[in-house]
Formats: sequence, structure tokens, C-alpha cells
Amino acid sequence: MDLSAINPVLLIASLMVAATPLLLASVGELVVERSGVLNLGVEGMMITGAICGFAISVETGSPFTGFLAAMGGGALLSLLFAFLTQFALANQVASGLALTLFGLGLSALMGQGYVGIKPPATPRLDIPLLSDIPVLGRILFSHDLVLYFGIALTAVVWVLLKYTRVGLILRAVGENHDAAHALGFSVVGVRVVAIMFGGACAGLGGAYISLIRVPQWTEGMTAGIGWIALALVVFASWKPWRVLLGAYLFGGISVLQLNLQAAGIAIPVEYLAMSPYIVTILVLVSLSADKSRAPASLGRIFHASQ
Amino acid sequence: MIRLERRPQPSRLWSYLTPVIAVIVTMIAGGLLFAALGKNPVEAIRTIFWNPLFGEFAFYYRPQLLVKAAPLVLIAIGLSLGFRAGIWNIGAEGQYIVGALCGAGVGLAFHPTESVLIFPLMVIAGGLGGWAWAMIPGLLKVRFGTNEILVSLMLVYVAEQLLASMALGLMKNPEGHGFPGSRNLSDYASATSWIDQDIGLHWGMAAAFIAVILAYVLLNRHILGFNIRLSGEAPRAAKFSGVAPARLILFCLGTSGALAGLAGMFEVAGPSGQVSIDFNVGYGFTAIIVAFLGRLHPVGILLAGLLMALTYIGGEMAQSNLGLPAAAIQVFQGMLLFFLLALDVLTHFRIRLSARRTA
Amino acid sequence: MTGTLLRIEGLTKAYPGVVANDDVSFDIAEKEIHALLGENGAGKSTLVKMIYGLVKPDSGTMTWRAEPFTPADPRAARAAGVGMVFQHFSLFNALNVAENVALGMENPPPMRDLAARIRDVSETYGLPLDPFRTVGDLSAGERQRVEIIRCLLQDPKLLIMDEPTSVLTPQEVEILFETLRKLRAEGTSILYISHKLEEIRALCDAATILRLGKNVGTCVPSDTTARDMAEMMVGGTLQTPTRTARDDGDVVLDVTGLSLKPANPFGTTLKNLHFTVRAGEILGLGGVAGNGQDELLAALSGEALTEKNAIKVRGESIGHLGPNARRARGILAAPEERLGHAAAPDMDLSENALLTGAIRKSLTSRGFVNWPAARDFADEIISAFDVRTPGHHVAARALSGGNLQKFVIGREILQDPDVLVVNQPTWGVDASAAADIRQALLDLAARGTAILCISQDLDELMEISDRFGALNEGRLSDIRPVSELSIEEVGLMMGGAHGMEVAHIHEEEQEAGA
Amino acid sequence: QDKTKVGFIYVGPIGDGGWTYEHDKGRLAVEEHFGDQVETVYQESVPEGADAERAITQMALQGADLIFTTSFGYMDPTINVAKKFPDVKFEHATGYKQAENVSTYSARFYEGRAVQGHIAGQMTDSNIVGYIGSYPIPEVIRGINSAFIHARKVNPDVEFKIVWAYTWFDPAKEADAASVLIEQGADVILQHTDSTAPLAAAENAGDVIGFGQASDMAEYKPSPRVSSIIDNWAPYYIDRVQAVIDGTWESQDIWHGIDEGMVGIGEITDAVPDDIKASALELKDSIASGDYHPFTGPINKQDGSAWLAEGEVADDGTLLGMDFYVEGIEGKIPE
Ligand SMILES: Nc1ncnc2c1ncn2[C@@H]1O[C@H](COP(=O)(O)OP(=O)(O)OP(=O)(O)O)[C@@H](O)[C@H]1O
Ligand SMILES: Nc1ncnc2c1ncn2[C@@H]1O[C@H](COP(=O)(O)OP(=O)(O)OP(=O)(O)O)[C@@H](O)[C@H]1O
Ligand SMILES: [Mg+2]
Ligand SMILES: [Mg+2]
Repeated sequence: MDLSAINPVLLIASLMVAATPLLLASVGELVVERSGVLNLGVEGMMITGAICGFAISVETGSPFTGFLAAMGGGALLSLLFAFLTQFALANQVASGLALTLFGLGLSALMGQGYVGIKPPATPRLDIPLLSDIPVLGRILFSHDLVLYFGIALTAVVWVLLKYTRVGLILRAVGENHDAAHALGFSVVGVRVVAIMFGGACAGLGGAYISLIRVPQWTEGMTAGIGWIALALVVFASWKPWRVLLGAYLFGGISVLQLNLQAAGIAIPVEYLAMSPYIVTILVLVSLSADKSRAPASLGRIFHASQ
Repeated sequence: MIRLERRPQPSRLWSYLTPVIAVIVTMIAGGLLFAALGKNPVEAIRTIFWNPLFGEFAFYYRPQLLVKAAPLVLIAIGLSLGFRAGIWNIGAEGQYIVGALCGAGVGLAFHPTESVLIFPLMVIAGGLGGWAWAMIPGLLKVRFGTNEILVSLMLVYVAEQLLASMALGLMKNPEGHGFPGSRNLSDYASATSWIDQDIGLHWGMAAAFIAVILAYVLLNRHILGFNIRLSGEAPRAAKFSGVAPARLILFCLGTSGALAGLAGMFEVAGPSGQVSIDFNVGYGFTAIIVAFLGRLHPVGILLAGLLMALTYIGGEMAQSNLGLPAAAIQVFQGMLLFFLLALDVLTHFRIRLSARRTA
Repeated sequence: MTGTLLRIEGLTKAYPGVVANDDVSFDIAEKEIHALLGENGAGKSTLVKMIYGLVKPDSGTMTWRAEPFTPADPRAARAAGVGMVFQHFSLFNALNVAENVALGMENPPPMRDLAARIRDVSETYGLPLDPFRTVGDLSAGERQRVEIIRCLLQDPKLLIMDEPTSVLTPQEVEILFETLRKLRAEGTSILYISHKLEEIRALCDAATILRLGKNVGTCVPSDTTARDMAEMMVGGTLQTPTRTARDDGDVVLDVTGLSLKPANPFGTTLKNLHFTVRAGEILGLGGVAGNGQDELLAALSGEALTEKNAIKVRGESIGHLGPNARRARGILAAPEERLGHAAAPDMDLSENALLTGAIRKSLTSRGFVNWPAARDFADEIISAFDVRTPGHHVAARALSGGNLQKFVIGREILQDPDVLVVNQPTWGVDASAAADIRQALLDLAARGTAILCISQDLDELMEISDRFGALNEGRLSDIRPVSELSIEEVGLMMGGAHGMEVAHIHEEEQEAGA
Repeated sequence: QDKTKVGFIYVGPIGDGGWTYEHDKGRLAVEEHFGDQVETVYQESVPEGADAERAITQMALQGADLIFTTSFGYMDPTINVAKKFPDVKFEHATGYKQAENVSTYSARFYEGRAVQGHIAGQMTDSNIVGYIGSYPIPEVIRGINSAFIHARKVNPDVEFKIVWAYTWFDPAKEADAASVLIEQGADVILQHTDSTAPLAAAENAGDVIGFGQASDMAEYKPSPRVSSIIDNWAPYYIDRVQAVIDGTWESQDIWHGIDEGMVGIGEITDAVPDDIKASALELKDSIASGDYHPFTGPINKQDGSAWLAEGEVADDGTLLGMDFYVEGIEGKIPE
């Protein structure tokens, strides 16, 4: 065993990368859930984003276009969910699960021509001076743009929810859709936009995996990250900064357990591999004293009779 | 403009009609998809929906439908109880794994003793294992108010690690040349859940049927079932009526866990045969869909389970006979779900077309 | 009064199976407080929703100061100068007052300015409010203020109030009326809906009466008796509840030192309550909503468990027993909220009969439900209490409020309780149904049941109860015979100032007695 | 006229770019080689267990003459179905149960691992080689041992850091594992998982090399991918189909290596210095010719006990069930 082999600076830098897809998808889902909608289709939207982003960036040679396409793909797929739940008033749990199943199939179908191809590299943002700062430079200033975008998005969503009218309306719709309707807000409109935002974020998160983190296309490559993203939103009590914290915690433990393995620590591998999930449960238990609740209309079907 | 108008009571007629229409619409949309992939749509649809039931080899596929449907139905029945009460166990996959591990563990422990007692013991162990695994989110929810969705889901991943570790370690077949995976229980007469392997019948199917009947009786004839429905539809009224929420949570989670555990146990001791790294194939998640497709009604779940099994088996046939990619089948299943969900609106609402007016 | 602000002509709105408004026409004058009267389901809410742009009329026209008025949505209505206080609160519990107000405004100023304006306006009108408190923590009266302030900040020309006073103390009602009169003086017209006819007589300049969606007449409230207005609404003559003389029975329900922490974060803590109810007696507990009524009902029904000896029935301690054990001992209850608490909205009436009737009516054996018996019980309630519904197979949600209320009260009464606790037995129920329910309670008491009636309707309590007490912030005032009380004293007891002192003396008396 | 029908059961999707992808290349080679003479059918993503048995049965029912079941977990299902269809021939990959109509076949990937170890040992500057294992099963342990022995031979200071991914195929996890190893000082990454993610991680890190696994992974040439082990099933599949056509098919237990072409060593790129490249090719040739066996004594087990004496060659039985590390490897095999 050689714990000194673990370099904390590199550990933090790589946990940020590992956490980014999770963060992007969770922030999107957070907005969706704050509007009162529970979309369990995150995994399906992520994987669809992963292939859309991959395919388009291969075709165009531009990762940037790819990321845009991933957001578009995720948002487009989420429209299916929006149609089912907001117009056909279908059960949200079942619709979300169906979306995941559909997304996994669709992405595999779309991706058949893209197996074994290397995508164009996404440039790293190497800010000349900043990234040379001894410790912080490596941790903070030598990543790709999307990673910073994820952090910025968290901040934006936080500001949006807390300080702006748009955020206020979103929260109101999620809190009491009947009252929001009575005041003249378009509950369905707000929700459709939120769902599409969630889809775009999930798509971007998926593309981060296929274009930066891995980078390649393979079927089912999101491998359950969408589910973890869903869990994180609950974990975070629907608060943006806690989502960031949760994503880093989860990403951190996942990376740390590999580090411990590589350092040869004497804990059996399967316990290390379980640790991110168990720690999540434990933290959740200790947080459950916190009484902040889910949006009151979460998962409920809204129908305005006219 | 299209408007939806809530019916005073859900329409019985439409609740029977919508699944049929949904299947037909899916056939059309799926046919288009298959045609786009360069396959003969009629043949593809026939292969998926007709051949397993009435084709040349139906004698083989019909029992296989039950093999596939049994765990789905068994798990979905358990889940539906909780879902009706507003308790969201989405970790049935984990309970399925742990039930299988416990059941198989008992069976393997007795190897090679033959006794009629072994299988009943395995059944008990399987049920208890699933029950105990589901009790973790249950107790955490009751004691600390922890969200059961999250905990049960996280425990799936934990169970998967446990499964891998068992398949590679404790339960590894000592005669397996170091390869992962346990002994094959379907070769161990006292521990197999096969009733008749040749025609493909096992005890899990019997258990699924019994579960459907019991759940039906419970929900429609018993006060406990009434309390479950009541808790889901009006939690405050349930409390007023005298339902103790904590006990109900534990009952629902425990029952769904136990049924999932049983499903895992029947599967590992029969169709699957051994504890292996990839033993679980997602029945626990698919069962959630089955539960909702069956509208959380026991008979509906039975039918939904069979329909789901049909698309799986028919889909497999379409893959190997027509060279349809597995992904296309998955898309097709997704479409079926979408149409079923979307058309369900007709059961509860009337659709009105109203001319655009200037009010 | 100068000219017409809003003219309504031939408004018709049909829902499946009902015509909610059938060719309704009337005018609202400038600077007028106009009352809209009618039984439950007469179409009052539907009408005002059309004015507010929430519902589109099938036919008919509205004219606003001689211009055609067709609000496409509430924003348009607000822009034109319509403000509305809803019958059922349209507030967001998890948001604070300022945020709730901002949501009802088109172009709200920045939060800080808005907060200042809320303070300003609320104090000017004598409705003080802290803009940064979470609405879920407010009492019902304070929530009402939030709704009103939300409208006032928009300087409405027409303010619609749908049953605003059901949750206010007499003093608060007086303050509200002052506010409304002030608004009228400033040039605002008010469309006012209420079932409380005396209030309407005191406040309103004109009244329009709806029956089954049709406009059946207008009157000048101050010149019309409440009874006449009620009979116009009902279209027949009204019975006043009668009470027969009763002897005082034994103490059946004995509550001593009942304290309780609320289950939900927005609830009220009960603090050391003492009272008794005798057989054949009706004890009325008044108080403004949110002062512990729900918690008291929960403590007595067994939904919330308390210290064992805090509640005794015929000498047996039952504080630790759940609802079913209490039902077995003859203690029944009917909560305030009909849909979702007293009854399950989506279940049919036989299932709702089973909801509380399982034990005393022996509707189960070894856990198995005897459905025919449950259906018979539901039919019995329906016929005994004149519940208007096609039958026991109908979902509770499909009943109108008044009919469901009759069902809920009837369900408990037909189980022959020894103790019956009711909360708001006639809330939002029209005059004739309310009279029926009150009569049923009086009859039950006459048969020897001890009844605790919690209500915010003082007229009701004065009418049926023998003794009266008031709840204030979870404390109970002195309990006094109704015959000795004046409305002013009652108001003070509800306000708590006087009551607390009395309660204190009362405790000492009890201790001395013990 | 009467086409020979050949079925394939795959454990993953064809698009996995690794294990299943290579088997499917074998299938395509069969189609190409025989043209109209044969018809191939396949089913992908077949879970091991009950579904496998049905999938195999289904192919047999549809008239397949020869069925390749390409994952270890299909062992019992293959045997079960074979019992019911005595006229159909079965070929099960990587298992150990044969029958009258069931052959087994597998590849001596450890031969390729020896070559990788040989290159890795010389290429590392940090003397730390990272190894991503899938599951601790004999196949993988054998590979680790073989690579380690040959790395130590050329570099006595070399150490292996091993991370178990507990998956055959999870690109994100593999990427993480590779990054972690690199962060802990590894400048050569060996992998026994199927995706290209570790190579991408190596490329990102710069100055780190790796090897293609299962398929050539040529898109990462010339560096970080400096060579590869390629599963090449085509010759064997063509051979066996031919045997069925000729009626000469017999049950057998095959374990082929570099010699027979089942294990291919992908091009060693110019990123490897010429002398190392030459000696690596030499090693490869001597293994292919049978002059040299990668497990030739003296070799001790991890605990220091003797396993193979000087000059002794490991027997296939021990190799097939290998569940120990050789001396010098740190850490324990997870149980
Ligand atoms: N959304 C709706 N869908 C169908 N019918 C409705 C709807 N809203 C109201 N109704 C019908 O319109 C009638 C009038 O309802 P409305 O709510 O306007 O009555 P109200 O006079 O406000 O009664 P209350 O005094 O109880 O408030 C009701 O009897 C009901 O049958
Ligand atoms: N959304 C709706 N869809 C269909 N019918 C409705 C709807 N809302 C109300 N109704 C119908 O309206 C009738 C009366 O409802 P409503 O709520 O107006 O009763 P109410 O007597 O006004 O009670 P309350 O005074 O408690 O509001 C019921 O018969 C019900 O069928
Ligand atoms: Mg009403
Ligand atoms: Mg109304």
C-alpha cells in the first residue's frame, strides 16, 4: 500500500472531470423537478445526446457544433416526454422510464455507423498564466470549456431560481400549479420549456462523455449515470449548489476508490466499488434532518378544466 | 382546438379499447420503422406478434413467454402495491439479486444432499433476502424520513457488487476450474425451481399466478388492500381512517422486496441456473414499466407482463430471423409504451374539438 | 354612484351535464360594492372566473366602461383593472409574502421596493404583513391579507372577492369592511361573494342572486332581510334549526392538560388544554383558522397521539390510542377538509363509507371487507341525510361540497357515537344544507351524544352550542355558557387578549377543585 | 442449394468495438469466404442464463447447422440445448464443457500479453505499469502474470499497479481507471477491458503509451497505441464451417495462440525504438514457433513458494484455472 502515490491535486482535477456529466444532467433535472415534473428519462436523453453530439462532431469536425447538436437532440427527445405528460396527461414515472428505454434503443440505432471512430478533440482551455499557478492552476484552470460551462450553469440556475422573475414563476408552477394557473401563468408552457431545458442539459452531459471523457461512441455508454443524476437531485434537496457538491462528492469517491485500489490499499475491491453508493445513502440519511421539501406539485398531473 | 374534458368516471370501454388501439398503432409505426431499415414490415410484425404464439415453433415459445413473464409479473405485482400507496420502490433489481443470492446460497450450502426440504428453504431464504434488502430503504424512511427512491436505487448498485463478489468468491463453483459463477442449480434435483424443464415450467410461474390472485383479493376484498389504495389516493384520509403510515410503508416495501427476492430465487434456481456476474438482466426495472402498463391492477399486470414478454421473445426472433438490430426492437418497445401511455388519456378524458372562437 | 363599470349581458357557460351560468346579465356600477349570492354550485365562481379571464364564456358579452371586454387570460384582466381574491387560496406555501405578491403583478418592482410597498399599503389599510415571512407559516387571516394586498397593489378598478370572510374573526371582518369601504371611496368597485347574509346587508350596495346558473333577481341588501335573501337563493322557504330542552348528562369527554406538537411544519402547537363535554351537550369552540383547530381534531380523532391521560372518555384514558381503537370506544370525528381528509376524492361513496365505518358497522370480518354491507351503509347515509347523488357508486369528488359534507357528517352520526367531534361542519355549505346539518347535530345531542363542535362561524356556534370557548394560538379560553355571551365578548375571547387571562384563572380554579 | 446455416450468439452489441465486434468480424469473414454456400444469423446482446438458452434453441429450431456461442456464460445453456439437438453442432468460446456435438475454443491471449509485457517493461520510465483488469478470473490473471513476468525480465525495477474495473465494458469507468493509474505515475497502460477509453486517457495525458485490446484500435496509432492484441476468430470460424460442410466436424477442445493466428499482434509502431521492436518481434516468433512458452520456470508464486522449476513449462490445466499471482506482483486478487 502506498497512499503517497495519490496526488490530491490530480485527484481533484480528475474528479471535476468525472463529475461534469453528472452535474450537467442533474442541474437540468433540478430545473425540471422545480417546475413540478419528474422526468425519469435522464438516462435516455443523455445517451441520445451522446450519440447526437458524437455523430455531428464527427461529421462536421467541430466539437462545438457537436455539443450544440447534443443539446438539441436531448431537448428534442424530451419533447416526447413533454407531449406524453403535459398533453396526454400520462403518468410521469412510466413515461420517463419509457423514454429511457426508447432513448437507449434510438441511440444504438443512430450510432451504428459510428463505432470505433475517434471524434475530433475538444480543445482544453489553457489560460496561459493561470494554468501555470502551481497547485490551483492544475486544479482550476486546465480543463475543457464544457466543464466550466457546467459550473457556470449551476451558478446561472441558482441566480435564476433565486433572484429572477422567471425563476419565481418556475418555482410557483412547481409549488402549486392550480394557483399558478389561476394567476394566469401557463403551467404547461413553463413545464414544457423546463423539460426541454432538462433534455438539453442531459444531452450535453451525454456528449461530454462521448466527446471528452471517454471519448468514443459505444452503445449504452452512459452506463447508469442518468440514474445517479436523478438521485443527486433528491440528494441535493433541489438546491443547485448542493447538486454541485453532490456531483463532486460522487465523482470524488468514484475516483478515490480507484485511486485506493491502484495504491494497493487492503480494502476489498467490491467494498471500494460500493462505496460511492453507500456514502450517498449515508450522507442522505444525515441530511434528512433538513426539512426542505420537494416541490409540492412534483409528479402530479395538471389539467386545467376550462 | 383540441380540449380534454375529464370524465366523471373513467370509461370502462376505453380502458379495454386503448391497449388494443395502442398495439395496432405501434404495429403501424413500428412497421414504418422496420421498412425504413430495409426490412419487410409485415413480416417483421408477424414475427414479433404472431410467430411466438401461433407460428411453427409456438410449442416451444409459449412456455418461454411464461418464463420471461413470470419474474416480471411477480415483481410488478409487489411494486404495484407500493406504487398504489405512493411508496416508490425502484430498487427491485437489487432485491431480486439479493433474493437470488440468499436462495442460491441455501441451495449451494446443502449441495449435494438431496431432500425435499431444501427447495422450500430456498424459497423462504429468497423471499427473506429480498424483504431484508427492501427493509433498508423502508426503515431509513420510517426512522429518518430518507427518500426511498434514492436509497432503493443506490442499493441496486451495491447488490450488483455483492453479486459479482459472490460469483467470484464465496459461491464460485469449486469444480469450475476457477471460472466465475456458481454450480448450476438446475442440475441439482433438490434445489431447482423447474417443475418440468422440457416443457419449460417452473415454480416461479405458479408463484406469479398466485401473486396475481392474492393481490387481487387483497386489493379488492381486504381492508389492508383498501388501506393501501386509500393511502395512495388520499394520505390524510388514510391517516384519519386509522392507517399507520409507518407500518404501511414497511408492509409495502417488504412485500415488494420479498416478491422481487422470490422472483430472483426462482430465476437463479431454474431458468438462469447459476449465480453469475451478469445474472440480473433488468427485470426489476422492466417490472416498473409492466406495473404501470398494467395500470397497477393485478390482472392488468399479468397481461402487461405477457405483452412485454411477447415483444422480447418476438423481438429476439425478428433479430435472428430477419437480422433486425437489437436496437430497433428496443425502439419498437419504447414506441409501444409511448402509445399505451398516450392513449390512456382517453380512458379518463373526453376529447372535444371546439372551433376557435372569439370569446 | 356614477355610471356603469362592467355590464354583463347574457353570459352563458356550460360544463358537461350542467349549465353553470345560463344567460346571466347584470351591471356593476362605479364605486359600488355589488354582492353575488347563490347556493353552492349556483355558478358564482364560474361567473367571476369569466370576468377574470380564467374561463371563456360560451356566449354573451361583457362591456367595460362602454368598451367590449374579452380578457384572454388573467393578465389581460389585470391589465384592464380587475383584481381577484380567490375562494380557495391561490397562494404558494413555500414562497414568501413578497414573492407571492410579485406573482400576482404584471411588472413587479425589485424585491426590496416591493417589500417596502407591501409594508406601506398593508399598514395604510390596517392589514399589517411582514413581506419576508413564508406564506405557509401564516394564519388563514394573514393569508387572506396577502391575497388582498396582492390585488390592492395593482390599483384595481374592480376587485372581486370570492368568499373572503369565512376565515376571519369578527374584528378582522370589521377591518376588512373598513378597507373595502375605503376602496369604494377611492373609486374602486367591488364584486363580493359570500354566504354570510348579514355581512352582505352591512356592506353591499346591490346584490344579484343566482340559482342553478340563472339570474333570479336583484335586491338592495340593506332593505332586504337575510331570510328573504336566503329564500330567493333557495327558491323556497327555510327551516331554522330547533333545539329541544335537554338535561345535563354525565361528563363523557374529559380533556386535561392536552399539549401537542403539530405534525406538519406549518401547524400550531396545542398548549395545555382543559375542558369537558357532557352527554347531550354541544360544546362550541370558536377561533380563527390556524389557531389549533386541526391539531385539536387530530388529537381527539386519534390521528395524533398524545399523553395517555390527557384525554379520557367515561374515565378511560385514550390519549395513546389510534383512530380505530377510539372508534371502537364510540369516539368519532369529522374533519374540516372534506376532500382528501374526511373523504377520499377518487373513491366511491361505499368505499368512503367504509373509511370510518368499518369498525362500528362491522363492515369487515377477519380483515375481509363485506362490500354489500358497506354499500348498504352508504345507501343508508344517502337516504337518511338527503345526499343528492345518483348512488353509492359515484366518486366523492363528483359530489358538490354541500352534499359531500352531508355525507361525511351523516356517516359519523349514523354510527351512534358517544362523542362526536366536528370541525367546520358547514364550511362553504349553502344555507339550506347548513340548516340540515345543524339540525342533525342538535338531534344527535338530544339523543345523549357529547358533541364538540369546532367552527369559525360564530353564528353557527351561537345557534347550536350550549357552552362556548375559543382557541387562540393553541390555547383555550375560558369556557362559558352561550346564553351569557355577547358578540363583543366572543370576539375578545377569539382575539386572545382577554381570554388568556380568563384561561389562567380557570386553570387555578381547576387546580383548586382537584 | 441447401445452404449451411451458421448461427452466432453475442454477449454484447456488435457496436461494442471489442469482443463482440471481433466475433462479428469473424462472422462476416465466413460470409465472404463461403458466399452463397452459407447463411449466417446472429443475435446480439443476449444475456447469459435463461435468455441465452432460448436464443440458442431458437437458432437450432430455425435450422442452424452450426452455432457459435461466444461467451463463457453460455456454457451451460449451450450444453443444455445441444442435448436436445444432437444433429446440430455447437462451438462454445472460452468454456470447458464439451459434448458429442459441442466443441470449445479459446485463444492463448497470454502469449500476446507476454509481448506486451516485454515492450512495456522497456518503455516505462517511471517503472510503473498500470493494468486495468475486468474481473479477477483465470483468463485475466493469466494475462497479468504473463505480462508481468516478461516486463520484469527486461526491467527488474518494474512494478504493476492493478485496478479492477469490475466490468468488461464501461468506457467511463475505464477512462477513470486509466486516469487514476496515470496520475499515480504509470506511463504504460495495459488493459483487459474492451473499450478505447484508456487509450484516449493516455493520449490526453501525453507521454503515456497503451495497447489495443481485442481489436487493433488503430485510430490511436502510432501513439499512445504502440501495439495490440487482436482477437482473430476468422480463420477458426471458416475452418469449422468448412468442416460442417464437408461432414468432418468433430468435437474438440481448442486453445489456439499466435501460431494458429487466433491471437494477432497488431503492428508495433515507430513510437517503439527499433531495438525494442526487434526483440519484441523475436519474442513473438519464438512463441509462435513453440520454441518458447511464456510460462517457463523458474517461476515462484506470489507468496514465494515454488511453482515452476527451472525449465519447467506450465501445464494447460493450471493455466486454465490460474488463481494466483506470480512472485513480485503486489496486492491481492479480489475474492
Ligand atoms: N371546471 C368545471 N368543470 C365542470 N363543471 C364545473 C366546473 N366548475 C364548475 N362546474 C359546474 O358549475 C356549477 C357552478 O359552479 P361554481 O363553482 O361557479 O358555483 P358557486 O356558485 O361558486 O358555488 P360555491 O358557493 O360553492 O362556491 C357547479 O355546480 C358545477 O356543476
Ligand atoms: N373539474 C371538474 N370536472 C367535472 N365536474 C366538476 C369539476 N369541478 C366541479 N365539478 C362538478 O361541480 C359540482 C359541484 O362542484 P362545486 O365544487 O362547485 O360544488 P360546491 O357546491 O360549489 O361546493 P363548494 O362550495 O365546496 O365549492 C359537482 O357535481 C361536480 O361534479
Ligand atoms: Mg364551489
Ligand atoms: Mg364558488
